[in-house]
Amino acid sequence: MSIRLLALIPVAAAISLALSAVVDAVALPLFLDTTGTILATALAGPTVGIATGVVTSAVNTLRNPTFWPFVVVQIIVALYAWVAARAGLFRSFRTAIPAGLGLGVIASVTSTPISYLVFGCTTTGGIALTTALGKALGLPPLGACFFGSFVSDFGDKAVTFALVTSVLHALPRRTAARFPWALRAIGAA
Amino acid sequence: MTGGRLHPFTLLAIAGALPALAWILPAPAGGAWTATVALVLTLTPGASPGLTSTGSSPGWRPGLVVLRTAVLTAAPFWLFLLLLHDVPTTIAIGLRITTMVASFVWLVAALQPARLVEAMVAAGWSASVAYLLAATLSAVPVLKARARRIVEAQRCRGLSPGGGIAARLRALRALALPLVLSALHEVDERALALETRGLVPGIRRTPLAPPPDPAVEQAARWALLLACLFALFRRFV
Amino acid sequence: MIPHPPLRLDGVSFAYGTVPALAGLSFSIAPGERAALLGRNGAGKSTVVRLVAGLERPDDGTVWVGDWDTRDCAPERLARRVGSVFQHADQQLFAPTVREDVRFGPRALGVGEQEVKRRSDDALEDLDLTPHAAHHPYDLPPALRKLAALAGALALEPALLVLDEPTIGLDRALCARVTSALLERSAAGVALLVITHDLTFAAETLQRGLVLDRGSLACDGPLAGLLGDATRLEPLGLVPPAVAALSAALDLPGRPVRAADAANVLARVARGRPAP
Amino acid sequence: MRSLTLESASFWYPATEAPALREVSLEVAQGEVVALVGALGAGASTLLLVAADLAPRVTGGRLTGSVARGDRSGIVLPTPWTQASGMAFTVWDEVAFGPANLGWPTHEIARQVDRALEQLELVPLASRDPATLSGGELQRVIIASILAMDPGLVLFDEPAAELDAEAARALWRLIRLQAKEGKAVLLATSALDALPDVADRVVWLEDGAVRAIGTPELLADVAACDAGLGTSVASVWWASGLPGPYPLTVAHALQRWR
Repeated sequence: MSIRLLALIPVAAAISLALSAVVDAVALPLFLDTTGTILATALAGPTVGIATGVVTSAVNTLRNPTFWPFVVVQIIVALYAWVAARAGLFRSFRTAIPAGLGLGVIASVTSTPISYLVFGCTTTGGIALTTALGKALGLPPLGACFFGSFVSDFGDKAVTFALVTSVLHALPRRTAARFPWALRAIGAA
Repeated sequence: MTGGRLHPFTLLAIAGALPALAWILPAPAGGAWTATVALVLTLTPGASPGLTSTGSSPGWRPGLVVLRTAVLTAAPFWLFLLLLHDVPTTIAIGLRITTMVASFVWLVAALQPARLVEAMVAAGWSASVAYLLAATLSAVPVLKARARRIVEAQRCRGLSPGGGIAARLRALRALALPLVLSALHEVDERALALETRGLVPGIRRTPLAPPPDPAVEQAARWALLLACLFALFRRFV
Repeated sequence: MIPHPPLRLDGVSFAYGTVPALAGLSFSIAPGERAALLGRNGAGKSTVVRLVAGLERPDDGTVWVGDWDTRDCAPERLARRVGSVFQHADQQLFAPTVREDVRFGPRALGVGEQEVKRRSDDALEDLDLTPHAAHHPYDLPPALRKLAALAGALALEPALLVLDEPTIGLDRALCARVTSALLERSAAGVALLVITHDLTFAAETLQRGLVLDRGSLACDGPLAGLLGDATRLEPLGLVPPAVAALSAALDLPGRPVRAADAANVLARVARGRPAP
Repeated sequence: MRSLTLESASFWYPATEAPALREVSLEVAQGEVVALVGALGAGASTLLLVAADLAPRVTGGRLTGSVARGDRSGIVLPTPWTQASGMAFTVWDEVAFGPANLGWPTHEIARQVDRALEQLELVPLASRDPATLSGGELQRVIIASILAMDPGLVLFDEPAAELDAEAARALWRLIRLQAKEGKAVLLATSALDALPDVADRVVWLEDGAVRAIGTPELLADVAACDAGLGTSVASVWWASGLPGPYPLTVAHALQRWR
C-alpha cells in the first residue's frame, strides 16, 4: 500500500467521526459514521475501505464502549461500496440514493442480530423506542428489532451515499485522477 | 497493581475477557460476577482518565469519576430493556451490558494511547498499523474542531442551518463538503510528511519507551484466554 | 457621535468559562474607518472578532452592529451587515469553481440572482481573481484560495468587514491586492477591523491602531505614530515595519509609513538637498 | 562539499502539460543558505520537493535532467497541521518520531531531540500534547522534528508564514546557525527583508526557470524592483525615482543618505 493510501485511511476515518459536529449543527437524525468508509472505498478500493471501517470502529469504541460489535457492519459497508463503485453508482443521485437505501436495508439486517443478541435491541435510545413501537405493532421480537434499527438507520445510508457522490463530483479532476478508483466510481473511467 | 502501570496488552485482555465471560457464563450469576469485577476495576487507583484527559490527581477521586461514567452509560440500557423485555431477561442482558460498559470505560481511563503505540511497535507490529490507529485518534479532534469552525464560518456568510428537511440537507452539504474536501486535499501533504520523516514500509522503528511486559502479565493474558475458551467449551458441550 | 456606527462595543466583558478574555472593552468604528486590532497572543483579539460575528454572546455590555444588538442576532443574520473572514478561511470552500463559491454568500442572503452576479463579479474583480473565476478552488495554490474566501466576504457587501490575519501565507503582490480591495471598500464607506501582526500590510492598509492588552484597550490612536515608535511596539513583541524604520532612520519629515508616501517624501527631500 | 546539485532539471506534475520547473541548474554547498524567491507559481515549492526527493517519487509526475544529493535531506512544508505525525501525544515524542523511524539507538535519539528542542526554545512545551499548540508553536515543533533527524540538507518552504514577529526572528537566527554547523540550507520565502541577514545567495525563479542567481544585493537591482521582488527599502528608493544603485536595507540607506 502506497504512503498516500496509508495516509488516506486515518483522514477518512476521522471524517466519519468528525461529521457528527455537522449533523449536530443541522439537527438531523443522521449518523454519517460510514461516510469515510464509503468514500475511502470509492477512492481507493476495498482494502483501504475495510481498513478505514475497522479503524473507525476501533476509535469509535474508545469513545463509546457500546460500538465495537458494529465493526462487522463497517466491513459490510465497505464491501457494498466496492460493488457500488465498480458499477459506477456514484455517477449521480439517481443511482447513488437507491444504492444507499439498499445499503440501509443490508446494514439493518446485519446489525439486527448483533443488536438483538448483544443489547436486546437497546443499542441506542432511538432504536429501543422504535423497537418498542414495532412490538406494539405486533411484530415478533427479532422483527421488532429489525424494524427498530431500520427506521432509525433508514435515511442515514442514503444520505451518506448522496454525500459521497457530492464529494466525488466536487473533487478537482486532477485530484480524483490520482486516486485509483475515483473516476470509475463516478462512471467516468 | 494499578491500571495505570499494567502493560497495555494486559489492559486489553482484561477489558476483552470480562465481557466475553459475561456472555459465556450462564446468566444471571455469571453476569453478576463479571459486572461486579468490572465495576470494582473502575475504582482501582491510577485509572486516571487517560483518553478523556479531564486531568486527574492520584487517589480515589478519579476512580469515582470513572465509576460514575460507567454507571451513567449503563443505566439507560436497563431502562430500555425493561421497556422491551420481562424482568429476568432484563437482568441477564443488563448485567452483560454493564460488564461491557464498565470494562471498556475502565480501559479508556487506564489506557494511554502513547503506551499502546509503543507496545505495538515493541511487539513487532508494523509501524503502519500503529500509525493507522494513533493517527486516526489524533486526527478526530483536529477535524472535529475544523468542522465546528466551518459551521461558524459558513453561518457568517449567511448559511442558516435550520428550516425544513430540504433546507437542512442543503445546509448539510454546504457544511460537510468543505470539511471532506479540505481533509482529502491534505492527504498528499500528510504523505509527504510521513515520507520525509522516515515512516516508509519495511523500517525497523526504535520503540521510544516500551512499557515493561513482565512474564507474569504475559502468563495472565494466556490464562484469561484459556479461561474464556474453557468456559465456552463447558457452556456448549 | 454617528447615531449607529457600523460597530460599537459598549463595556464588553467575556470569559471562556473561568478564563477572562475581555474586561469592559469599549470602542466604536465609524463608516470608512480602517482599524488594526493589535496585541499579544491571548490578549483577546480573536474573542472580539467572534463577538462581532455573533459567534459568542458577551457576559456584560453590548456589541452593537449598527442598531442591532448581537445578542439578538444569529451569525447568519448578522452576515447582512458583517463580513467575517477567519484564519484558515480557505478550508470553507466547496463549490466546483471560485465564482460559484463566491456567490454562495449573497445567494444565501437571498438578494436575487442578478444582484448575486453583480456582487460576486465585483468582489472577484477587486481582488484580480477574475482570471481564476472558472478554476476549481482546490486546483489553485493555498494563497489564491485564501483570496477566494476573502472575495466571498466582500461579495456580501457588508457595512463592516472583520478580518483575522488575512495576509498569512500571502506574498507581497497578493498583499497589495488585498490592500487595494480594502481601501476601495473603505472609500465606499465600509468600516474595517483587522487583526494582524503583519505591520507592513497594516501600514499600507489601516489608519487607526487599537492595542489590546489582557482584554482591555491599552491604546487607541493613529496607527502611523504607533508603527514608527519602537518603544511602544516592543511590549507587543513587534518591531517597526521596514518603511517606518526607514522614515525614522532618515528622519523623513512627516514620518511616512506607507511605501508610496515614503517614496514621494524621499524624492522631494532629495531634490531640496545638495547631491551627496 | 556539494550537498545538492541540480543540472537542467525539469519537472511536470501528473496530468499537466506545462512544466513546473524548466532546466533548473543549481548547487547548494554545505555551510551555505540559499534562498528561492519569485512570484506565486514560479516553482519554488516544486524545486524544494524535487530537492527533497519527494517529487516525482511521492507526488507522481516526470523529472528530466539530474539531481545529485550528497546528504540526507529533510523538508519543512508550510502547513504545520498536516506535518504532525499523528503518532505522538507529547511534543517530545513528536520530535523523536523521525529519529525513531531511522532506527537510531534510544540514547542517540534522546540527544538529538533534546538539542533540537533547545534550539527551537521548546523545552518548556516538551510534555504538551501537539494538538493543543498554536500554529506558531506547532511550526517550531515540526522544524525541531526535522532538525532532530540531523539532515545534511535542510529544506524550508515558507517557514515563517505561521510565526509571529519574535518567532520569525528566532527562526532566521536558527537558519544561520544551521549553516554555521555545516548544513546546507535551501529556503523558499516571501520575507524578502529578512534575506540580506539570512541568505548567502538568492535564486530568482520565474515561470519555473532561473531568472538570476546572486548575492542578496540582487534584491536591490532595478529588475527585481520592477518585478516587485525588491526589499522594502530598495522598492521605496526605486519608486522615488532617485538614481540607483538602490540601498538594500535601512542601514545601507543611512550610509547613502549622509
